[in-house]
Amino acid sequence: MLITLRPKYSFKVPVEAECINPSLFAEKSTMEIAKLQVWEGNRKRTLSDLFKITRETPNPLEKVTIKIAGDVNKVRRIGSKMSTGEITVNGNAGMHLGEEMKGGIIKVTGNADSWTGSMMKDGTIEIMGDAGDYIGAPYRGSTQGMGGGIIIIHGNAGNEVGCYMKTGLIRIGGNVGQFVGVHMRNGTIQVKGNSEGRAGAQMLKGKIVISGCIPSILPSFTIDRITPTVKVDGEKVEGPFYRFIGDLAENGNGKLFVSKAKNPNLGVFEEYL
Amino acid sequence: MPKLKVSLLTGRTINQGKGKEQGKLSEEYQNSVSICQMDPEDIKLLKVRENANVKVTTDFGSVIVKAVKSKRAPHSGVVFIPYGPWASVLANPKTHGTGMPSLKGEIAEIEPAITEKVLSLQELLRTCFRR
Amino acid sequence: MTQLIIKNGFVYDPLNGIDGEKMDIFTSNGRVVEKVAEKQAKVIDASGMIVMPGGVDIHCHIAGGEVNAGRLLRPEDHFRDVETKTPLTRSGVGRSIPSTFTTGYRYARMGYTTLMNPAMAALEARHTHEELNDTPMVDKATYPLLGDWWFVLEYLRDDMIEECAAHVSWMMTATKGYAIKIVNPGGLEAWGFGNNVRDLYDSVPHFNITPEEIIRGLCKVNKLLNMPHTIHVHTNNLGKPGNYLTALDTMKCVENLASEERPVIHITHCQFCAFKGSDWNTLKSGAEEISKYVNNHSHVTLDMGQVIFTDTTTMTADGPFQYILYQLSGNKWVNHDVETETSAGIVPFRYKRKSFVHATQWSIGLELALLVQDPWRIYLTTDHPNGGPFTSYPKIISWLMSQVAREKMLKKINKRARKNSLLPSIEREYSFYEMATITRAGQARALGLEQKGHLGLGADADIAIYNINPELVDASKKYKRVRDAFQEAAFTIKGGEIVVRDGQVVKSVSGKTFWVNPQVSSTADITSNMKRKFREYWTVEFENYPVPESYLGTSCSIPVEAKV
Amino acid sequence: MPVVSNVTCPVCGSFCDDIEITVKNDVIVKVKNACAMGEAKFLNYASHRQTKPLIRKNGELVEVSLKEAVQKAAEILASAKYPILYGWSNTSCEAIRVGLELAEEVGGVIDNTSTVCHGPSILSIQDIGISSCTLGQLRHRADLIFYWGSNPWSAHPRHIDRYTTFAEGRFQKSAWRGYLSRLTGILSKKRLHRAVNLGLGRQTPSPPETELRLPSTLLQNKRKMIVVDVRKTRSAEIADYFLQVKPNKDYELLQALRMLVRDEELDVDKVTGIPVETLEEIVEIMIGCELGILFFGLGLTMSQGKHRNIDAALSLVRDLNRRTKFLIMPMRGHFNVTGVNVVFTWQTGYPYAVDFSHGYPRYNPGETSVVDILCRGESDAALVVASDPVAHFPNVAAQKLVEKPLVVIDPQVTPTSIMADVVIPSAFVGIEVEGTAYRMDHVPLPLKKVVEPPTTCLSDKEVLQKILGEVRRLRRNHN
Repeated sequence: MLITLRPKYSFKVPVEAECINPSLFAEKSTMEIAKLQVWEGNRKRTLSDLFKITRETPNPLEKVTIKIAGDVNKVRRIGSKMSTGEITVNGNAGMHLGEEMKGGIIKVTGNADSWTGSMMKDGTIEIMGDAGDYIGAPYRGSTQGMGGGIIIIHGNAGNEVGCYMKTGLIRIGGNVGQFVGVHMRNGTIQVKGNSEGRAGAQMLKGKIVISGCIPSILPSFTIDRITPTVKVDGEKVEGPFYRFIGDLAENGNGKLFVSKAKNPNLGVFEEYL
Repeated sequence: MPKLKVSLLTGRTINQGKGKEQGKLSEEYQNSVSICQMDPEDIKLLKVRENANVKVTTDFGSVIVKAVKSKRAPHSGVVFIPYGPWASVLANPKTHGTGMPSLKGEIAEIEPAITEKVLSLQELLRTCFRR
Repeated sequence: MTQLIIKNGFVYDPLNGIDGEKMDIFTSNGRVVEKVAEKQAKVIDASGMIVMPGGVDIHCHIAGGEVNAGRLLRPEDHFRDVETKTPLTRSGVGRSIPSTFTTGYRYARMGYTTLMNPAMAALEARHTHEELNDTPMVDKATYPLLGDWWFVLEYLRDDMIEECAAHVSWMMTATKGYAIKIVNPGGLEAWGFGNNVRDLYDSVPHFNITPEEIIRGLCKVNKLLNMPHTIHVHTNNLGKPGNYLTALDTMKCVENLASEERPVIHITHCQFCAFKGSDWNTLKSGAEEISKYVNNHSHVTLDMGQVIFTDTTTMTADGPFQYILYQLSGNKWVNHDVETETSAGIVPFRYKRKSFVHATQWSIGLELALLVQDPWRIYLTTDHPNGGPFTSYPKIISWLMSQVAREKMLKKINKRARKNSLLPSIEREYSFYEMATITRAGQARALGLEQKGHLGLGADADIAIYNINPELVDASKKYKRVRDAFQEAAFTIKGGEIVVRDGQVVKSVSGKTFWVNPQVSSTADITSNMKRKFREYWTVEFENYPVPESYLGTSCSIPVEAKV
Repeated sequence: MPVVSNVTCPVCGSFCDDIEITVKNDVIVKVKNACAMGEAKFLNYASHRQTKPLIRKNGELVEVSLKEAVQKAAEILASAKYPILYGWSNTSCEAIRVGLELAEEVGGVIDNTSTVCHGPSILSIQDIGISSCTLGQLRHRADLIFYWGSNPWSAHPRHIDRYTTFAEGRFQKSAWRGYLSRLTGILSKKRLHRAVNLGLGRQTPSPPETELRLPSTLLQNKRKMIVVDVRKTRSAEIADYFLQVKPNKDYELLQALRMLVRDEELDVDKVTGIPVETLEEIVEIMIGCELGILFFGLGLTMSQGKHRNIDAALSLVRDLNRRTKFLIMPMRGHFNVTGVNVVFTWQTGYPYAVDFSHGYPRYNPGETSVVDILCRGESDAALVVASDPVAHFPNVAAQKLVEKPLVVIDPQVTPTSIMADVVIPSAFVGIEVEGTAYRMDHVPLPLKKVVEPPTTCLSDKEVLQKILGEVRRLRRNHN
């Protein structure tokens, strides 16, 4: 079952649409879907007030796919708590995309905003463009970060990717801001591009792999060895990499892999090996 | 013309604190915040005299302020503009998801602007907001 | 003027000896009266329901510096439990440390109408009162923390009881306080430099006084001032294995100050100081020893401090204890020391059923309530939010009223804790009458609140009506039914007005703030002495310290004739 | 002439409450005990003042009646889909309470100035907690005082004198005398330096900033003060020791100190240019103190790392408690900014950036904070109370604020009020009306009324109540 949502106009104030969720759309008639409640700023609206809704292949037994045709960068919490099915956004998606997601797939052709995959438990999120800050992070004050699933960002991501991450995989095709993997408990983060620094700050366990440049390594990390390759999700990534252990300020035992070739400035650490 | 790449700090000063209590329209206030405290050596590098006007530029805007000698040098490469409308023109609004813009340690360029004048508060507002 | 007739309910009014009698209650102008004319009155049909005085909570952290620091600390506690604004009520957040409005509404929904906020740093009294002003639906009062106040330590060290009493009296008036609160006496002063006291006989660093002397001294002061409530004590060594001995020492040390069978000390959240054993591994319940002592001595009252298996937020003035809790849990930690007076600490905490220690604590609380024979001397609390949020009271009620309910939970807890638990050997089940005693009547009596906790003539018309028929429902078996009934009152009446109906707030009222105003003969002298010391001790000016009466939303002072 | 004593100064977070004010014919003529900022406020608050409400008509602000201004303000707020209500730290808790009710009523986002000062500190407190105290605790007990990225001499001029290094406590004596003798030394060194330059007819470089050898005063068993900052401030000059950190490198320095507190070895021999030996000595002093305090300012919250800088500082202090007693406190700058967090928190559970658009409080700085909302262009109206975002927000954000209908309540004329569509001048709280406010350490204090306000100026609280009433009336009529 494919349901297409087309924004009726360009949204100005924040729109909250937790109801855009394949699990919720399943077993609902088009009329019922149209009446689902969303917020536009402080006004209650229905989904059909904001979107033109069309349903194709009305086989109720088939898995539900929601296609959003158009830019929804102001629409927050798309796919929040979804557990099955698929959402495709042809354009940019707003904050909290796939928050607390438990399964299924979300694909965005454009950019995603901050808190993408926040607290997700399972499923896959794939962003073709860039993403904002706090990818996979928990809510303020909580240590319950990403607890499973995969987030793939083909472009760049902002600060604090994988904050308090517990398990799962985050892949960033481009560059990341500061504090990738901050307070990480476990899990894996792979960055194919550069990091703006402070990678792995206050991490306790887990693995961060940076194939690009990093301005410096935190003083609370210690160099452990040079390794020719590193495994990410079963795949070999060619190095060589400097392997650092930290964050020792937290008595942590996380592993931070940083490309040797791209970071000649880190050569000074070799004398400690 | 000489140009310097510097790190821009903003913050409170006692004169700014006093000035704001005297009223934002007061001359004391405007004089206290339309300045740029610099290392005397940096002022020399710009080939200007103390109290000359300089133009400070960041990725976010540029503004004319008066270069004054810092009393607690050396701190070459670091300049300081007190909080206020002039510093705000230059400020980096990015919050990185924290709500807090980046107001300290921004990269800036500084160059002499002897022929240009420091705008008054009203003039500055008019240029910024066209109102 | 609203008049109400509550018809045909089963009335439980222990202070007047009424035990489930079917009768009508009349209220007029906010008070219980003998009769009102049916024509002018609103009639509530309470047939098949229980009618009780409004609930009284003798110890719940609902307002002030530490509570608010707890709120600030825990956005993750709030965001899944919210209250939406309605035309009648303000919005807010809930869980373990609800915002002020939500606190008021949720208590009222359970039929509670009077709350005692037990820990107020005197220097921050204004803050507590501002929050109490924003806590609707209930009457309230707050206890200033006085056990580590430099004035108290110095006067008691020098054996100047009357001067101490005069100063405490000044403090009651200045902070608009209700009772003398003592937390880990001497330990909080020592915590100023990161230390603690070991037991009742350890000397407080720099002050040459022992915790025992502080407790005895303030107990005497309390009597001299003729305070309506006793001293309200959080014992030394709270939360440490083996501390039941400290608790017993604390009760014993004021034994000879008692007279006429009247209580002179309240040991609060007793569960937390009823630990036997030498470390966490050998932890055992000290409930038997404590209840034995309490059953044989009339000078002590207790409240439970029951633990609930949930995620909650611990907060006490006991700085050193909270630090230990931080070290045990590794959770985030707030500490707040208050100059010349006290300290505070906050640590989020999850009580887990499968944890030996937590499960043992759960058992101890219930054991205390069941082994102390006299329901007039033990009160139902969770030390909200320390043992769990107040919204879990109905659960505790069901455990006390039903052995089956207790057994159901026992099956789920840590094996070793279950094996050690005394609960399987206890058959006692509370009756509705006893339940009314430990949730309102006994607490009101202990607090000396004469208008509260009963439905006699002249009592405040604070009434809770629960939709449960004691003739038809066997609380022992249908404990879930009991729990549901106490969770959402059919009616809550506050000051003669219906404020809750079927668990929903139908009217918002603001409630009064009680404070004790001791009438002493030598106030002038205190002020001059205090002024002199003020600059040395505090960082605020003398004149800016007292909370003026106009500050309280609805001030209700209780004058008492002091003996100094 | 009547003298009003024990007045609380409504300027910075230090809240000196010992100010004496002389009033003549309802005008303040003399101020005693206040610092330069406090005195400036008491003596000059009325000098540039607009006392009548204004509405922008045909591009110009023109005087109108209070009724008209209130009505216009209410219409703007009631019709907005996502209004922001910003400011609050310069007014009383009583006004803030009404502000929250108004925000809830109009379904707006209410945020306060901590969003651009210690907001990051709050975020990290929510992650780590905080080991803190009231200021008197430090006066009596602290023997090691750090000011990190804060310049009390300029921002909180009486702080050192009243609460820390130069204050006299029960267990700690004032370090004033030690400073005086050191000052003599510094002055003579400066004089010598100047003489040398004069004599040689050229400039020799001044001595380096951070002395790598710790001065002997730091090792003595008495009260000491250390300043850590990116530049030598006036506060740094009176400290026993000044530790200079490179801009945006505080996080690295803090993490290094945390390592040393845990007896871990560092791989590097310098951190942000400071030799590890020096850091080791400093950590020794920290562990060896009786009670240490770390005050931190916007130097930490605004520079790169923001809340994570504070995260590291809070963790450092927490960890130090295993070895000694150590406390930490943000140097809250603005008047009642602490109070505004306090009131927000008890009413909504959250200290700032509270979004009421769904009818209940939601909080997520970065999402619900005003600078972000403005930069994304999401708000469609704004109420600014007792604050000047046009002067202090990054220009990009301020422009968005000005583009949409803007209501300002403020006793002062500010860049924000000049740009507004509706201006309602109010009375100065703490001078013309009373109220409650909170010191930086959460101690609540009364604000006094010293003189009468102009007859046309109501308090912020009263103005807000009028707007709230009008909004409710509009809603009723609408339904």
